[in-house]
This record gives sequence, structure tokens and C-alpha cells, in this order.
Amino acid sequence: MGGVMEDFFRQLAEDAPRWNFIWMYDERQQGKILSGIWMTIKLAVACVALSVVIGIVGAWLQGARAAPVRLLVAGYIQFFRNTPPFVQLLFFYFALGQFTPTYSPDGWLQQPIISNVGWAIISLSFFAGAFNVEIFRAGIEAVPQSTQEASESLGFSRLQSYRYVVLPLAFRVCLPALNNNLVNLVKTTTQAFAIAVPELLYQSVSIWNDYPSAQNPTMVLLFVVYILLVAVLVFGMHRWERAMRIPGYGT
Amino acid sequence: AECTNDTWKKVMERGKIVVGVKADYKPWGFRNDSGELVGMEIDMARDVADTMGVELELVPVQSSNRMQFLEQGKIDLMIATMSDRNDRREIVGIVGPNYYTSGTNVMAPKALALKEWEDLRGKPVCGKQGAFYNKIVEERYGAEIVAFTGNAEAKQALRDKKCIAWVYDDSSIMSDLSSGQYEEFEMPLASEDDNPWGLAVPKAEEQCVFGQFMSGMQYNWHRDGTLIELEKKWGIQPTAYLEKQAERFKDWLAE
Amino acid sequence: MLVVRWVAGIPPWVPVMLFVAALAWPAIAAAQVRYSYGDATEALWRWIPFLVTSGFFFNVLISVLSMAIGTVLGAALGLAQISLYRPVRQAAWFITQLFRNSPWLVLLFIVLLAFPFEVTLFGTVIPIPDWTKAVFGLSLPVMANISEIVRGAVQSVPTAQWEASESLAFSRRQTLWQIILPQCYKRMIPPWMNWYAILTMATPLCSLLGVEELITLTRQAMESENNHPELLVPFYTFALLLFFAYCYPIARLTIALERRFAVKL
Amino acid sequence: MISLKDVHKSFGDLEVLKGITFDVMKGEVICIIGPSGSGKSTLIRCINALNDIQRGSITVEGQEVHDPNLDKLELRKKVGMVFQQYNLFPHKTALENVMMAPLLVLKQAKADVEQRARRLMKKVRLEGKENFYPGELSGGQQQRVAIARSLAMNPDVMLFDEVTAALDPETVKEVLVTIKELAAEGMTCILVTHEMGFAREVADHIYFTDRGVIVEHGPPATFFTEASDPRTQEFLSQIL
Amino acid sequence: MISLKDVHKSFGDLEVLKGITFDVMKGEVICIIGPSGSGKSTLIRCINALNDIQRGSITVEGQEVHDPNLDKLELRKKVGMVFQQYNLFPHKTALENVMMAPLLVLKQAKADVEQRARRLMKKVRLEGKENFYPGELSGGQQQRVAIARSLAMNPDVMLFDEVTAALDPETVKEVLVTIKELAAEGMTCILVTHEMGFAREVADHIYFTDRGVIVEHGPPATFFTEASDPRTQEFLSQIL
Ligand SMILES: Nc1ncnc2c1ncn2[C@@H]1O[C@H](COP(=O)(O)OP(=O)(O)OP(=O)(O)O)[C@@H](O)[C@H]1O
Ligand SMILES: Nc1ncnc2c1ncn2[C@@H]1O[C@H](COP(=O)(O)OP(=O)(O)OP(=O)(O)O)[C@@H](O)[C@H]1O
Ligand SMILES: [Mg+2]
Ligand SMILES: [Mg+2]
Repeated sequence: MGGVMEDFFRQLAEDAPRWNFIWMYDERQQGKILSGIWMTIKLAVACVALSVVIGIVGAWLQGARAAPVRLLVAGYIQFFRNTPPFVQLLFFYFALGQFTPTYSPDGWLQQPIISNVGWAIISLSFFAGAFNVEIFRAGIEAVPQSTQEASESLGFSRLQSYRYVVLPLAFRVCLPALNNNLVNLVKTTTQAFAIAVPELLYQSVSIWNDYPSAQNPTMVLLFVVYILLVAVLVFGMHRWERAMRIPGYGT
Repeated sequence: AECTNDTWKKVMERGKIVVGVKADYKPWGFRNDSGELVGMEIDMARDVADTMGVELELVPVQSSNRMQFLEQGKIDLMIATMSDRNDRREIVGIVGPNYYTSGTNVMAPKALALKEWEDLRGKPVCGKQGAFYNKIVEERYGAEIVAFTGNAEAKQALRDKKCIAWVYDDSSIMSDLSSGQYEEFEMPLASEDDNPWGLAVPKAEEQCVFGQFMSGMQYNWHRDGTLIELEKKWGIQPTAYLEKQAERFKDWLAE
Repeated sequence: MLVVRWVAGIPPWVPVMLFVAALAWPAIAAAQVRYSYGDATEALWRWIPFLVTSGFFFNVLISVLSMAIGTVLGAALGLAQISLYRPVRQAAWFITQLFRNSPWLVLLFIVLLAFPFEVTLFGTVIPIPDWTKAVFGLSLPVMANISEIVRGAVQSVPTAQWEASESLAFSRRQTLWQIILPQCYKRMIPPWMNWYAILTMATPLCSLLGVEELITLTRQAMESENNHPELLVPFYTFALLLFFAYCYPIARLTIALERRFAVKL
Repeated sequence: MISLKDVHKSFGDLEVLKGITFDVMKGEVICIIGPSGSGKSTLIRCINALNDIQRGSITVEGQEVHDPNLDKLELRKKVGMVFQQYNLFPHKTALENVMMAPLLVLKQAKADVEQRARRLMKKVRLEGKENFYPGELSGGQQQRVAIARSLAMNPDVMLFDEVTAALDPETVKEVLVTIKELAAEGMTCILVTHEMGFAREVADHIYFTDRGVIVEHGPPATFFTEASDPRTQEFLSQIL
Repeated sequence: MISLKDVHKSFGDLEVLKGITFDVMKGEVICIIGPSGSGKSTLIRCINALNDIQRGSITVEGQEVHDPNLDKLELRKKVGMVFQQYNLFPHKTALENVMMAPLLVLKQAKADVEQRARRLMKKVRLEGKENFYPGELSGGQQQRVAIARSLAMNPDVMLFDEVTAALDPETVKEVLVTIKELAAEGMTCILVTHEMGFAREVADHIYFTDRGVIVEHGPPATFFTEASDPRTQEFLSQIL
């Protein structure tokens, strides 16, 4: 079965020199593609999780009483919102990367505490996190003052009213925006390419550098895989949104 | 096919030759801090223009687009650190004696005392995206290539000890080592894949006036020691190849 | 857009201070290597005029052109998305989703590598330089997002407005152009500007494909300065600063406009 | 002039109108009252062809409204409608709101239209507010602009759907005065209202709808005092 | 039991309350009426310490409300408040809405609270709706849940701020019936309302406010017929 497929694509590569689906019959290239996809998924999952955490913590810090803390969060958001994520990646990895401690399992080769994958996760998470902070804050603001007043006039403490009333509502309000930002984040993981993180784009480019004839099929594959990944995320988030829906609330 | 000499005529008519050169390959082609393109290959291009008695326009090219530019007529001549390989000869007109050769080698820390290519097996090795020898090093010696988009990044990664070696052209590595900035590093291996470098004219001109002319230019450069001089001027390690060629072509005209 | 609103709350000196700190920091952090950070910073100063005039200028040019093309195409696509004619609507929706959900970098790679270097139109050969392809590649996702903005803005106008015009005997075309769209422009401007900032920040991606812009030239500059690792911090910091200096005012203007329009509507 | 015969209308499975029949003569003012969700708005929107119907017929001046070949534009020139939420065009001034339809739809000359629009603004007691944007007017004022906007098309019939429900008690009065004047001038009016006092004062005939049917009707003199249907009695008893 | 003395309250430069003085006895029901913006809501919110005051004093059972050392919790256990917009917690069911405060604030045992909450739901005639979310209830039902929610804290006083203004005429009745029952049971109530008929029926005393002062007051029997102040007369005349 597998053999038949392989032969078919091998033949196709000969008949149509621009359509060499090399990863359909060459094990080494296939391995590259699969490991690339796997890396992309790991990258996406890690970044999504970390950026949400950053968003929540940031939104909480923004409500802090201490002005310096608020300014710090403000600066963080401005920096990451108004500079290209691509340059952020380069900056994080090469500029800051010089100053991170390393450990050395063998004589010379020192493993940095934070690998390029690690830096990609950090950099991209901080990038998306800056947006998440804003999203969560907006969600909290969207909860009507009157709802808080109602809980206050029932004798709730500030914390109780936050914990039981404001946050559950705020979270539902920001899900769509969060959803959008996370989709964006998954798309942005391709930029880790710049610091040689072996994700799907990196592997694809290296394949078509080595085998120019495989360029077209590999591009098609790239396109399809990313659309699928995004689709899975969107689908999952929609399911979650639906599960979180309150009967009769909202539309 | 018959020679139409289109490119030659075009250049002469408008009094300007457009040459594709590298902008990110010191010291062959790079920018000085006012943004002008300079380097050994640029000097060669200028000599060509002067000899033809036309003005010179330089266009920076990438490894990935240099051949298409020539095919397309966007540039008339390409001198852009291109390895002379058979598959490339089918697309563009690579003429005359090669003006340089380089091999592939690695820059590695002295501390590791690498001896042979096999020592790279299973280890991370930094490289530059798009280099044709990445695949060779990877498949022949089992190194794990970590390819960056630029040399600055690759070298930085090596210094940050994120890989055990940086694989690149031996001539480039030599000039880095001789700069005194890389004292803990060496180029320990025997160069692989001796690569002649070729300049190229459009395929149609290969056997015609322009091709002949460029071929002649190169013979002359070899014969009168221009290349060796330029090599010195740009701080490139003297190569045996150029000396041999100079010797060989000394009496070319006499022949 | 909630995102943007908040930005206005920050006094402008905050980010400026942060940047000053960021710039000063490497100098502090650096132990003296043979090639010092001082040398690197000095090298940066020499390169700045070139980087700005030949590099960043192209980022701006590419972003402006992509935005112009993306806006025109996106507006048409957005209107197609609310067409009464179902196949048109579905096709427009599909195109929008396709380009909205694929990574910019992938689109750029595809456009730059898979598209020809020249096209032959009516016998004349028109060369397509790299940067125009980049413009095209970047205008695709912009188009898709503008399309969504247009659709969203039109749909955010209460249906009551449609009904009111309907009951005054307006035709669909009249309703759309005279009643609905005029109410949309204002609410489309802030997200539109937001996308312009996002687009500008995507232009460095072109450097991966060799298009000459700030990051490409930054690399070339570092090459010319012998690729000293010490160059990385000052040069990339400078690039970040430059983008920030360009995008931050846009963000502030966006909010300012958003506020102004919010009052009126 | 308007005639409904056995009108049925469903939204999906929900039958909202279950056979409504009545006639309105030229110059007559009728009020439709009834509990929330009883289909009053739906009924009035059907007359204007904003909703289609499943069964029965609605004719305006002898013309079938739900004839698929009908030129809806012609119908809407004859029938004006005022909504509960005013639905003014927020990007146009009050005067422009009034002028737009005659200019764009009837393609009348600008000078004429403007003159007429100013007259209408006066009629709804809004002189001086011509260049205000809807957002700058109070609810009652907006509602009167909406009435003027409908009148600008010179309709034969005006439909009012709970035009005062969104207003506070004091401004309700302003709007009702305007409608009363219109009625007095002989405009054919169909009103949906919760203001019983107003209905009593202005209507020639009152219809009470519940769950999609007309339960009771009659002239105001007898309607409020002699209602026979228990549902109507209950409804009226709730009015404080 | 509640006593206001010369209460002044400003928002920035705008003085909203300009010296309000009145007393409410235990078990008394008073209604506050007046035009929009006259400060009725502000007044009632001050009693609940949702707004602070600039001058004067408000005491509830002898305790000064605006004493900075006051335990607001204690106050709010005594004073329940129902808002115009209900302000139910949309992510909790009706029953959970009622149970939340006793559980979280008073830390009472869950079983007790649930039992009491069910009783209260019955009292406001909402048996069977316990597990509905607010969004699934009609306005009148939501408002009654809001009343039950306040009652769950066993307050001594209930404040109602235009609790029927957002409701349609028929559902107004349901809510008013509930309030009437409360009043009949001897709960001290302060109501802000536009429903004159209701005020007349239920109030022991009516206060008319305008521009931050009490212009007129009296028992309903005389208030509606013998108003002496011209502003009051004008306001009352507008009621159809
Ligand atoms: N577009 C629609 N789709 C589905 N159901 C609808 C739609 N419009 C109205 N309905 C339903 O039709 C019924 C009648 O609605 P309608 O608005 O005509 O009532 P109404 O008498 O005007 O009530 P109100 O006094 O509250 O305005 C309601 O049950 C409503 O839920
Ligand atoms: N938080 C606030 N900040 C500034 N001004 C306010 C605030 N709350 C109320 N006001 C002003 O105080 C005045 C009185 O408001 P209040 O809500 O008490 O009036 P009201 O009598 O309840 O009116 P309505 O019948 O419309 O509810 C109004 O002019 C209002 O604009
Ligand atoms: Mg209705
Ligand atoms: Mg109020």
C-alpha cells in the first residue's frame, strides 16, 4: 500500500519536475516534515498557555495600587505592541541570549539554560501576552459597574465580588477576542524560523533549498497544515465558548 | 545558435553595465558605512566597466535570485560568489577560468580539538540557510545543521556555544580567523568540495562577444596578478590557486 | 479595538524611558571584550543614516503600498461578503478566511518564490522586482482583514437602520451607500489604522526573502563590521526603536480618533 | 382604504398572527392595544411589507401588498412608518433626515424638498433644531423628527409602532400632541400604543389583540367600559 | 428608623441633593416621585452608602451611615436594595442568585440557605423557575428574583429604585403585587416610582423632589388632590 503511494509520487516527480512530493517517498524529508509539524504544535501549545498566564497576571498587575507597577506593565505592553515580533525574536535570542547562564554537559558545548526553542516560546508569549493583558482588562471593564454595585449592596467584599461575579463574566466577554489573538499567535510561530527553531516553515525551507523541485508541493503542504492547525484551534475555542455560554446571556 | 550579441550591444548603447554583486559577503561584496557597495568583486566589476569604457551600476543579489536576475536581463553580468556547478552552467553562461576557489570547512573552538569531519556526527553545527553544503554535511557526516538566516547570527550562536562549529567557506573562515577576533577558534578540518567560483553572463552570450570578453578579462586578471593584488587589498588569505593560475597564464598572450 | 483604547492612557514618556534604559543597558552589562560595546555603538552611529534612508524608508514604502492595495481589494471583498448573491458571498467569505488564517510569512514565501520574476502582458515583458512582490504578498492578509472590518462594520449598524430606510422606499444600493456605509467609515478608521501598524511591523519579514529593508540592511551592516557579536544588541535595539518610534504615534492617533468618533456617533 | 383579510404569519413554527381581519377607512385613526408579544408589531410590519405573510391578504388602496409582483417602492411611498426606537440616520442632521427620502427616492428638486422639510419641522414644533444631529436631540425630539421624516414622503397612511414606549413620561406628551394634530388633519393612522389615555382620546376605533387574534374591538366610548371578553377585562383592569 | 438630616451631595460641581430631610418610621412605606434627574436615585443610593455625602447625616436604626468607621457589611445586612435594571448575576441561576449572599457574606449553612431561598422564590411566585438563568426569565420575573435576592439577607429596610421602569405595563403589575405584599407584611420600604397609581395605593407618605430638594409631601389622600406647589401641579397634570 505504502509502496504504491511512494511509487506514484516518485513517478510524478519524474513526469512533473516542479511537483516533486519528495516527503511522500523520501524518509529523511518525511521525518523533517513530521518533526517540523510536531515542533510547531509544541511551540503553539506552549506559547498559548504561557501567553494566557501572562495576560491574566498582567491584567491583575494593572489594577495594582502602586503606580510604578502599573507603569511597568504599561511599558511592557507598549514595547511589545509597537515593535515587530520578528525583530523581538532576534533581539531576545541574540541580544539577550548572550547574557543567559549556561551549563555544560560536555567539555565545550554549553547548553544555554534557554534554548532557541525556549527563547521563541518566551518571546512569542510575551508578544501575545501583551495583547492578552489588554483583552482581559477590557473584559473586566465590560462587566457593568451596576453588577458590581449589586454585589456590593448585598454585602460582598471586593474580593468576593471579583472572584464570584466579575471574573466569571469578564472571562466570557473576552473569549472571542482571546480566540482571535491566539489564532494570531499560532500564525506568528512561523517567525521562529528566524532563530533556527526547527518548526514546519524552517524544515520546509530547508527542503526546498536542497530540492528546488519540491518547492511547489511543500508550499501547498505548508499552507494546508497551517490552515488546519488554525481550524483546529478555532474549532476548539468555539466549542469552549459554547460550553461556557450562559443560557439567555448575551445575544 | 547565432550570436546576436544583444547584451553587449545594449551595454554599449546605453553606456552602462549593470552588475549583480553580493552585499552581504565580506570582503567580496558588502557595504561600507555610507551604504556603498565595496569589495573584491566590486573592484573586479569596476575593472570590467573601465575596460569596456562604460559606467558601472551595481545591483545587490541574493543566492536565491541571482541567476533569475541574469536570465531576466535585470543584470548584464553577475559576479556574486557563485560556485561553479554543472546544474548552474545549464542556466547561465559561466565563462573562462574561474577567478577563485574555496572549499567548505568549519570554524570550531580550539578547545574541542576536532580532527575530522566525522567528529561532527550527531552534534549541532551552525550554518547559513540556503548553503548547498548544509545538506552534504548533514547527510554525509550526520551533523545536525542549525541554519540561521545570516552569518552574524550563525557566528553569534557559535560564540554563545549553541553549536560546536560553524560550517562555511574556508576563505571566509580564514579571513575571520586572521582578524584576531577569534583567537580561541581554529579551522581544523581538511576543506571539502573544492569549489571553483564563476562569474556569469547571460546564457546566450556565453559563446559570443560578451562571453569571450569576460573570459579574456579573467585570463588577464590571472596573468597580470590583479587578482592576487586584490586578494591582498581585501585581506583575503592568499590562495595557492591564484598563484598557480598566475603562473599558468603568464604566457597566455604569447601562445 | 479595546486594545488600542487603553494605550492613550499611558504618558508618552513611559516607553521612551524604557527605551533609554534598554539602550544604556548593554553598555552597562558589557565587560570589556577586545571589541567593546563602545565600538559597536560607534559603528551603529556611522550606519544610522544609511539604515534609515535606505532601509526603513523601504519598510514604510512597502507598508504604504500594501495598505493601499489591501484596502482597495479588502473593501471590495468585504462588500462581496454582504452581497445578496449567495455564491459571491460564499466565495468572498472563503477568500477572506483563507488569507486571514494563513501565516504572513508563509504567504510571503509563496508569493516571492512561486510567482514569476516577470510577466508578459500583450507582448511586453514586465519585470516584477522583489519588493513589489513583497508588497503584493503583504497586501493579501491585509485585504482579508480589511474585508472583515468592512463586513463587521456594516453588520454592526443596527438592522433597524436598514428597515427604516426600507420603509422610506430606499433601494438596497441607496441604503448601503447613503445610510449604512457613511455610518461605518468612522468606526472603520481605528481598526484600519491598527492594521496599518500591524502591517508595518510585518515588513521586516521581507528580509528573510532578501528584500532590501531595514533588517536586511542591518544584517549587511553587521557583515561589513565583521559580524562582531557585540553588534547585535545595539543594532537590533536600534531597529526596535525605529519601529516603535513609527508605530507608537500611530497607536496614539488611533485612540484619539476612536475617542473623537465615539462621541459623535 | 386598508383592508386585512384572514392574515396569518409565522416565524418558523411560531404562529404569531392567526387570522386577522379588519378594515380602515380613509381618515380613520385606529389604535391596536394588547399585551406584549401578542403580535402588534408584527401586524403593523406586515402592512408595510417589512414582513411577509403566509396566508390571507392585505390591500392598501386596493393594491395587494403581498403580491410578489408588487413594486414595493410604490407601496412605501404611500405608507409611512415610525418606529419605537426612532431609527434616525445618526450621520445626518434632523433636516437632512427629513429631506433624504424625497431627494433620493422621489428625486424631487432640492429647493422644494428643503422648503417642505422646514415646514414639516415646524409642524412637529422643531424649528431651530434643523441642523442638530440626532445624537444631540432628546428622545421626544428625535421621535418627532422621525414623524416628520415619514411625512416628507406625503404618505396616505401612517403606521406608528409604540412610538412613545422608549420615552419618559413627560416627553411622551410632546409626541402624542403631534400625532393628535396629524389625526385631526385627517391623516389615516394605525397606532400601536400602551397609552390607554391617548388611545381613548384620539382613536376612532380600538382593537385589542391577544395571541395573534383580535379579541375585542369597538369605539373608545364603549371599548373601555363595556369590554365583554374576560382577557380584555383582565388587561384593562391592570391599568392603574 | 431611618432619618435624613440636611443631606447634601454633589458630583463634582453639580449639586444633586441640596438639603434633604425626612424620617421613615418602622413599617412605613414611603414613595419618592419627581422628574428625571431630580436626584431620586442618588438619594436612595446615599442611604445604602453606595454614594457618599458631602454634608448632613443619614442614620439607619440610629447608626450613622456615613461614619467612616462604619462596618458597611452590617449596614448592608440591614438595608436591601433593588435596582431598576435588576442587576442579577447572569452566570448564576435564579436560585443561586438568591443563595449567594447568605452563603458568601453571612456564611450560613447551605441547606438552610437553600430552604429559605426556595421559600422566597415561592413568595415572589416563582416556583419552578429556580434553575432558570436570568437571561431566560422575563423582565418582571427577573425583577422578582432581584427582590427575593435582597430579602434573602433578611433586611430591615428595602430600597426600590424605579423597579418597574424597565418593564412593560402588564408585568409591572406582577412586581407591584409582590411589593404590596411586602409592605402589607410590615417591611419598611422606600420606593422611587413613576407609577402614580401604585404610589397612591401603597404609600403611607409621598415625597415629590425636584432639583435636589423636596418640594412637596403628604399622605396620598391629599397629595394628589391638594398639591400647592406649581411645579408639582405641572408634573401631576402631565400624567394622563
Ligand atoms: N423575527 C422574528 N423571528 C422570530 N420570532 C419573532 C420575530 N419577531 C417577532 N417574533 C415573535 O413574535 C411574537 C410577536 O412579536 P411582536 O413584536 O409582534 O409583539 P408585540 O405585540 O409587538 O409585543 P411588544 O408589545 O412587546 O412590542 C413574539 O412572541 C416574538 O417573540
Ligand atoms: N456618578 C455621577 N456622576 C455625575 N453626575 C451624576 C452621577 N450620578 C448621577 N448624576 C447626576 O445627578 C443628577 C441626579 O441623578 P439621579 O440619577 O439621582 O436622578 P433621578 O431622579 O434618579 O432621575 P431618573 O428618574 O432619570 O432616574 C442627574 O443630573 C445626573 O446627571
Ligand atoms: Mg412591539
Ligand atoms: Mg433614577
